[in-house]
Amino acid sequence: MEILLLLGAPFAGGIVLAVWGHRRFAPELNSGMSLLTFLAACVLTARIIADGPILAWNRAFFVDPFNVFLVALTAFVAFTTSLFSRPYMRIEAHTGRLSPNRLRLYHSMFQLFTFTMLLALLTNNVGILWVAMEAATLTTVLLVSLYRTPASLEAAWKYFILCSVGIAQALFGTILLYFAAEKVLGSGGTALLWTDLNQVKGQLEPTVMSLAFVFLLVGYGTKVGLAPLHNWLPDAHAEGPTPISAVLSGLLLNVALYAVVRAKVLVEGALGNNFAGNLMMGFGLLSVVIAAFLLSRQRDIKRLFAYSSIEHMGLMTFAFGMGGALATFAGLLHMTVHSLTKSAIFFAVGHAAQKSGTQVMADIRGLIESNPTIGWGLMLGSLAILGMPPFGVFASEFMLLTAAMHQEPWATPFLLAALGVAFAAIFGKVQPMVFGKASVERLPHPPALIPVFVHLAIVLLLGLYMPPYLAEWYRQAAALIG
Amino acid sequence: MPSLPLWSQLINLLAALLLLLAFAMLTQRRVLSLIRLFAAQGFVLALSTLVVAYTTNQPDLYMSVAVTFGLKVLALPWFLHWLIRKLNVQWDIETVINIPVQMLVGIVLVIFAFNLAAPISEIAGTITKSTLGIAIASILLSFLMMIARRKAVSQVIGFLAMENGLFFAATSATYGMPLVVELGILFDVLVGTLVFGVFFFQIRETFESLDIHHLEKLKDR
Amino acid sequence: MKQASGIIFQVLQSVLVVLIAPLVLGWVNQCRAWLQNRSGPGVWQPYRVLNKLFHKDAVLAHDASLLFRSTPYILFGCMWLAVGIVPVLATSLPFAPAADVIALVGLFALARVFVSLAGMDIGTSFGTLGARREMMIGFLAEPAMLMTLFTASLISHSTSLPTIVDTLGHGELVIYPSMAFAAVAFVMVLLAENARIPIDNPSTHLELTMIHEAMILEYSARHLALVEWATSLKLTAYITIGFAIFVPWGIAQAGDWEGLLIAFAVLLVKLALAGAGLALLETVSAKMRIFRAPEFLGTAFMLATLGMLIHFLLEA
Amino acid sequence: MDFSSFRPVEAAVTLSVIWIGLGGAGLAFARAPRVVTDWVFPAGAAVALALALTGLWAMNAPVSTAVLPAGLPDLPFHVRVDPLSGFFLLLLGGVSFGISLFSAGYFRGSGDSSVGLMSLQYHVFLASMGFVLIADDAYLFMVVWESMALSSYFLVTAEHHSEQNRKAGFIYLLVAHLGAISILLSFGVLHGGHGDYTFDALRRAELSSFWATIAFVLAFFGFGAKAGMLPLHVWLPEAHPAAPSPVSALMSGVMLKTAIYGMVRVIYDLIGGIRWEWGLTVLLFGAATSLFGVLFALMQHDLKRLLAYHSVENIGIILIGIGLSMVFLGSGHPVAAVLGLIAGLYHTLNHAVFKGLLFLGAGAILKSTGLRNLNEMGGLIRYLPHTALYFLIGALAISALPPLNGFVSEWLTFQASLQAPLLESSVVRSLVPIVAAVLALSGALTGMCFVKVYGVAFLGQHRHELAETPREASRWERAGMLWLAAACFALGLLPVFMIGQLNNVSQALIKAGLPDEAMASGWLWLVPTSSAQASYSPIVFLLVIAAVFALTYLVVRQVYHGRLRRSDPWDCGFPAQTSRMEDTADGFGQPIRQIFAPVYLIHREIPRADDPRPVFKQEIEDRHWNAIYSPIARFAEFLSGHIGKVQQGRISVYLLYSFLTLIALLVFAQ
Repeated sequence: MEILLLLGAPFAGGIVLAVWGHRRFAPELNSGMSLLTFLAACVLTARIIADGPILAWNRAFFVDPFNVFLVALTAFVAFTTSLFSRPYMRIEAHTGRLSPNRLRLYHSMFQLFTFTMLLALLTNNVGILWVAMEAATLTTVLLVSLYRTPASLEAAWKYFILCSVGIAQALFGTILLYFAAEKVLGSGGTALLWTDLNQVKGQLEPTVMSLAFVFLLVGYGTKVGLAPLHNWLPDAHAEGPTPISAVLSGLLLNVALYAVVRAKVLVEGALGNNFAGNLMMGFGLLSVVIAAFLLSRQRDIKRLFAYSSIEHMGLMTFAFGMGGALATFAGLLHMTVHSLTKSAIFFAVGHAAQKSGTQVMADIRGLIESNPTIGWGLMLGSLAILGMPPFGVFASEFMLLTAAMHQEPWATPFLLAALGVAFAAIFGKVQPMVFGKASVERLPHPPALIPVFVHLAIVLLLGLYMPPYLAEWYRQAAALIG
Repeated sequence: MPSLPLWSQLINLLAALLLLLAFAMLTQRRVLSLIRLFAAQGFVLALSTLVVAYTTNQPDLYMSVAVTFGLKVLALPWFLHWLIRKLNVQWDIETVINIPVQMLVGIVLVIFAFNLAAPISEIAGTITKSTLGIAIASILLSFLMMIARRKAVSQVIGFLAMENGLFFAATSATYGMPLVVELGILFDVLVGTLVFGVFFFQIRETFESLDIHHLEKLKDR
Repeated sequence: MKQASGIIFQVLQSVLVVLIAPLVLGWVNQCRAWLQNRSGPGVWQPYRVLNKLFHKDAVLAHDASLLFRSTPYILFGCMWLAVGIVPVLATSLPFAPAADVIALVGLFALARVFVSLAGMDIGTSFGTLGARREMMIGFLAEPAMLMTLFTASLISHSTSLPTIVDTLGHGELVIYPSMAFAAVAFVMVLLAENARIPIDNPSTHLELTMIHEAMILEYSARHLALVEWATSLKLTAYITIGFAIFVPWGIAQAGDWEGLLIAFAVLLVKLALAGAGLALLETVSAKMRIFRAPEFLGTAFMLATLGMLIHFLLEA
Repeated sequence: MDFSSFRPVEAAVTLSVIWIGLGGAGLAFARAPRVVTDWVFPAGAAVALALALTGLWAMNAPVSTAVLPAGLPDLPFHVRVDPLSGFFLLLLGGVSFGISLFSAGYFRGSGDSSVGLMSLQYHVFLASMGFVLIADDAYLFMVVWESMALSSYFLVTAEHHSEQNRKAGFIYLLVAHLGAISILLSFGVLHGGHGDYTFDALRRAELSSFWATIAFVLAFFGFGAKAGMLPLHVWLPEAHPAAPSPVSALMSGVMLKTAIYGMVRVIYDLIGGIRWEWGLTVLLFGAATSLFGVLFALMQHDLKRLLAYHSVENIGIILIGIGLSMVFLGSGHPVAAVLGLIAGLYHTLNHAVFKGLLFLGAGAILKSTGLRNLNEMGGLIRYLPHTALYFLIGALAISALPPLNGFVSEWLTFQASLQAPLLESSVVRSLVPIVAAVLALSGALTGMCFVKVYGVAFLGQHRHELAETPREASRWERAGMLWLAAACFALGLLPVFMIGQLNNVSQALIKAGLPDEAMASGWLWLVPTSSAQASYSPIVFLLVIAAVFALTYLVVRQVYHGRLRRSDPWDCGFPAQTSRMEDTADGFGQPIRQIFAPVYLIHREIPRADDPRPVFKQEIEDRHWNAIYSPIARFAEFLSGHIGKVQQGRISVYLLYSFLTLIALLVFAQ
């Protein structure tokens, strides 16, 4: 029942906002719909904690500890982003950069995007997972080019072409997966259900599965933004409106990585050896190193944090690739704290960019002086994302590095160098923006920065004191992934 | 039940025809003829799905034949023609790499696709197992076509050709995906093309041309 | 009873050495005069100078602070303590365990710091010039001094002077080549620390060439007397440390009175010889340019380190 | 965390939590700065004193451990107080008591609202240092270790308007972060992979000698980066002067010591099985750091930068002590190792005390005259007599002169190095005395440097016209400085008490203590191993000098007279004596530049002959910048330049990347 409400609310919201998206109350309506979704997610999570994984709608939807925490996270971040986008969009409309019917497009696509995310997470059918991912791309591509500037058009075009081609590879991977499954489970609907695949993964044909994993990794890897396939990500995140960048960075990348991890579970079972894990580790490490070194070349603040997302997705992929209870636990925790921190940073960045009228970091100075909440939000957010201890990101990096030092010691020098260069680059650029003389003016509408500090508080809490049931949750999920 | 080898020969013929069309699209110079080749490829795909549906008498395959025919042979080509007329882009295609080199690379890709598909086709149970290699080859060829094109429209057509290749792989390896997935994919392809159309108008508006080299400003040199 | 005689010995040694210190300086100047075939002002001249100075009125600069006025007394106290610790006449005096060789070097460093600060207190360029050079000589000499003392203490496995004297002096006669190197290095350090000829000319009046004199340029009357007395005490202390380490024979045990008399006689002879040797050295060599001092003290350090390495290699 | 049995660990945790509470209170009262300076800082001082007593109590009490409710799921925060952390708690509490008193007076004047935020960061900084000393598992240690770096970063960039402060803060946090990551990796090596990070688990993990060396190297350079060891010291002279003076006192005095604590804890306690090669590395790095630090201190004319370079030098001396003890421990001589460790730890306490005092003195000068450049000071003894006296005590202590505490620890280090004959390998045996000579050289150079500082700053004529006559430090500030000066005297005159406490610490760490003959020699005589070997009694020193001082003063006054008159100083016939004729701080360092020329990178601007207003400018630069740091920065820039080519804008190239990855993987997958 909760699944119906959970999927129904955003879908209905999308339809309703398509009609009334341009009205004055549209942002409030948008937040209301997201709130509804978040409540449904909470109810579903409570139910999963109470009585374990459930299969609903004759096994079309499957919810286990692994994807339920992602569902809760997605719903929560979508809700807080909608809260943030209320004043943000009003200011954009006020400054005339967005016409009312573009707002309508934005609001309806926002809700549909949430719908596709939740569908991708909840579905048990690998095919539907692919369809949901493709739909996610479709809903966000128009939003990236919302401002109609040449740069945003270019970003949207590249985003669309690269992701579509990537998703096409994933489709072929799914076909091969279906092909291998059909041998064991017989044709008909069940061959694509992840739960059935999970049971018989031992008997699947190894050569086909390894080919399938290659296509799936390249396909969904493009959506995750792994190193050689990452080129669309910085442009898409930098040129789109900030709520979209926050949602893309915070949620879309997680869901894509969720799909890759689901595939890895099957392939690992089929192959027995660590072929999938090694591939993921290789891609993860490559992404961390390349993103770290590209950070120091950035002049646009949103591109800077887009590359930081690539780096963190690389860390997560490396963690999941390494396997073992400790590393997987670190990967899951990193997924949560990264999406919370990165969305908080994008909220602060959004308002900072609006205040100074530009996204070029050299022109933003003295944020703490002119608006302490934005200044401290950005400062604490970037310190959190850089893995400074009191925050949760450090907890996951701590577990990751110590596990890596024990299982894959060869990788630690690269990680050390990359983390150091990333720290120098990001902090070197954020510090002058936050400190110094103020060069920015007041905002027409008061910025809604409660979400920023709520997110950072949660991340701080996760760093210092992990509630036992949350820890139990992660441990079950880690056991599932293995 | 007609003797199996006859029908499989027919399917192999259609597969070969599909590969030929993919090659033809790779080397085509003019947009309009490119769209006609794409429509022909859609037709061949529908025909081969029809043959597979008939021989393995799977009722839901007929439904996907109808949708494929409707979408890939009628709707999309008409839409692309309408677009070309609307944006009056009557010009031939400049390519990034010249045609002979593309031919050579195409052949290498086909060889690579065949030895890649060899292990799979032995264990494939379907009658059309040998065509899997051709399906992979057509996917890689259309991928190459997307890389080597300068114009946005031809890039989109390359993408749609890749979709055709994927569908052909689905039918040849596994007699088509379950219906709900099949419909979802077709729906996505349709919406994708519509969005591409919207983009063409936007790019046309801002850049007055559909050439890709306008879209190269965002870089971290 | 032994404790009482120990204290008496201690007081006796301190008072005695303090009294004969100006005599040593007078003797050295007298020897130098003879060597330069001058008749010289006589051996008791320093006492006459001290008496004259104590009678005069003290003249202070306008912005001389409390530090400037208290430094002579601190200097005198430090030197009195140094002489009290070094086994000049008798070993194992009550004050002996109060400091070992390293603490003595520290004591001389304390004195040097206070004199330099007093020099800078006046605020004229000469004071700071002298202070800067004195500290330079100080930091160059200290490693060399410590290396010579290390060589001695590595042989006797202890840094406290009475133990060194017992092992080297009262033990059987053994020739230590490493001690020879250390002795030469020690003499060079002695010359540098006490502002003798090769490094600094004690009797010069050229402000720009002075080192030690420049710092005490502003002192007068009783302050100058105490500083001069302390300088002679420092010279005597250095010479007696040299005796204790390199020529330890003839130093009495605390408590036996007749040993004390012999020790006093032997001390006078040794001081006479040392004074003559010092005068000879000074007349033979000329004052070096200030920036040749680092090489001079560098060689002293090399010699001392060489001595120590020889001790490790030859176990001698 | 039960409070039934009140043991040192509960006391330490409660006190640190109170500190955080005080920080919060400070922030709450941000609107009323007077409340913050009159109540919050003194309360912080009281907590510091209580922490010092807890430390003292912990050194003599049995080891006490506890588990805090917070922390990762299967790893709650473990805390433990044993004699080693007890000693450092004493250090932290004692020194921060004086500094907090001083801050109460120091921040009174500023009056703007940043005092509230400053007090929050200040007390969080203290609390995180407190937790670092009692942390008993790798995770809590790392969390509080970098919270310490973070809170001190915000203190360093308190006045963030100046570009130089921001740059200093950035370098500081970057080096601290890299150091922390290498410490984390060293814990990673030690923790053996089953996810149990408590220090007991790390102790039990037995490692092959190769991995033990890797763990040692990582820990040594990680903690070395934080302590300001030679190659990684560049942040220290930038960051410490940038912070307000009480904070730089805290950072120089106490924060560097937490790095030493970390080093001793990880190397002695967690890794164990120390090899003498490690000791030799620590020894050589220590010697190089101490000599380098003092040589560069002599060249500075900014008082706070000079003191920061001296912190580098004293860290070198501490490392020499610890290096000696590791060499002896590695070659099987526990008694000599104990002597080296006690010398190192004793110097840690001494340095915390006199460096804190000197920075507070510099703060008092800065507050009353607004000057930091030595060349503009001069003759301050007349305006600030109390500060001058306390600064003199601090200067004598840091120059290791006998009656005070600096000399005791240096003397102990010399005694430890004289145990060299015990070692077998002749190379090390002869190397140890040479290191002792380097120690003597750097001690003497420190003496010269502080004669320069004291002479130029306090004595002589005033070099710079001041707007208004400087006021003496306020009551609170003098109290803070008095406490630290008294501590210098106490630690100098009564070393035997503290050596006894340190003996407990070495008993806990190396399971060996000083020979009982050394302990039995009463409070008057300090005897390292045996009285025949060496003994030193600071009280006799002080008494005899004072007695002779009084005796001569009275005798001269009675026998002769005390008449005195003032006149102009001897000016060698030159009529006008101006203050420009005095020697400046750079002038004082000229012989050093002459002798140690290759060490420095000197940029000199000598004015042209016909220049109407000739100004001689000279800048001494640290060679490490263009030997190590800018090559690394250039290489990173070069690398990112090439990697930047990956993102070069053309969509067909991006498609090509994805195509090639696909093909490569397919080939690889077969």
